[in-house]
Amino acid sequence: MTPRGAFLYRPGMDSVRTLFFARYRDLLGLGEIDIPLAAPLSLEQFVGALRARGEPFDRLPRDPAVAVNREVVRPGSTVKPGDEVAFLPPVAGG
Amino acid sequence: MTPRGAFLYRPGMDSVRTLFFARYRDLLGLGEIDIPLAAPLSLEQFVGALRARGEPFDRLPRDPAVAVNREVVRPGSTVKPGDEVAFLPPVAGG
Amino acid sequence: MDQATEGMASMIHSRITSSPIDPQAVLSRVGAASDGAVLLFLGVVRDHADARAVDSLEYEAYVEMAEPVLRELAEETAVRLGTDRVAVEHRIGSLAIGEVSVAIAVSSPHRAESYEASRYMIEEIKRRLPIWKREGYVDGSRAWVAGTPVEGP
Amino acid sequence: MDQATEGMASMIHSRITSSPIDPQAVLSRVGAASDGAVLLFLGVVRDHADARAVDSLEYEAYVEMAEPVLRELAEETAVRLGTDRVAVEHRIGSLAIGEVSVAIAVSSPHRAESYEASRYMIEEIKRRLPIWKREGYVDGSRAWVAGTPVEGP
Repeated sequence: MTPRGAFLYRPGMDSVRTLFFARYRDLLGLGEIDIPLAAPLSLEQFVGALRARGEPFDRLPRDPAVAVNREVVRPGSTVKPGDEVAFLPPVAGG
Repeated sequence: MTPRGAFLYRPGMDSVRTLFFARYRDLLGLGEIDIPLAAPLSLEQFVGALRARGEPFDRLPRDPAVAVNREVVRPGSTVKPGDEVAFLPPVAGG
Repeated sequence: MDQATEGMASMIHSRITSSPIDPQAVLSRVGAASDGAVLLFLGVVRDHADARAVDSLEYEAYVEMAEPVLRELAEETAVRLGTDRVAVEHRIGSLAIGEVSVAIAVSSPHRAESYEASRYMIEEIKRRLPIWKREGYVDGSRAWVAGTPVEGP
Repeated sequence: MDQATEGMASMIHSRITSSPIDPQAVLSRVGAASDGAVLLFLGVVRDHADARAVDSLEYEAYVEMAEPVLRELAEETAVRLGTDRVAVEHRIGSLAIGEVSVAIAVSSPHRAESYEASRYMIEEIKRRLPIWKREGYVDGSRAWVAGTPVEGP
């Protein structure tokens, strides 16, 4: 499968477009923020750094479901400058 | 369950309305015949007597699926004067 | 039939018809404010049977029996579904490729019951409904479809 | 995407939409002369969730991700179905009781594949599609539906 968000990678970018949906957006009072990032981090490091900013980000769960570039990723995945990271509460489509 | 063909019983009738469908109708070259019947018979006796009439009735299988008064019946059922008996080839609805 | 059964049966629809089936009309017979799932199954005349090219199909029914049997199947389906939102129509007579031979619509609060009940209905139709099918082949010949021995309730 | 995949994908339709879904239009996207079975599933807004009376529903999507995920699910469904006759639409935005939130139409030569593939699609939508649902209750309050942790392919 071709990574569907490959086109999102913008070389030279120094931040990560970070999205919060539904319950998380309500929890944080914000739907989107650009997080400065100079070098790749593991997903866990990225989430940890975000939560370490304190209110309201420390309201996020420690181990949330996350999509990187519009693909659900596993623990240990990498977040790079230019990526799009989305925090996904439990889904309820259908 | 109320026997759905109960209303078919016509006291005083001395025959059985006998129906042949699809392959059986083609096999016999006839779709319906009244068979004289003075007293109740078992289903097996009724089928045997019908086949014993010879051509074309002996082309029917010895142990066909049969509905009496529009209900599929089991071996050992009774056929009475006034009943409607239908010979049912394997079905293919849907 | 007692009162409760009569009430339960109020929305159930079943019909053997020699006119074309309108799937939208069958579908619109089901659904209720408490239903989250609706399922419509259509059986359609195919252009092939096994390896032979078919160009027409003829359905014959023992109508006087098929009508009450179809009604019975619809009522059994309603019990499994847990609602009375069941509508079924079976076509008889000559059908062309692509025409609908059977339409089954059901609806229920949750989807599992709709899938299960819809499948039950079509399987039971094939086991119990006194209907026969003759295929017409492109070479001009025709033959009764083998079918399965009819079963009671 | 190679040629074979492109050909296979030709009839597959998937869409996230904020306009009302037309079930008849979704249904009419499937069907072929070789198909004997057509199945249409509709998810509909119910007036109750568990024991609470609901009077409206709001679906939110991560649209840029939901569109390719829904397409992926439709392609997986086509593989299971054995045909490319798959059409799916998922509504987003505010919906009233009785409105269609999701429509799934499939068709195949035999019915077993249609039932199996249709059920697969709706179950996978609930597992993998990044869509969230907020219920509005008759008392004026509202709440996000609990949902299930999202999964990848």
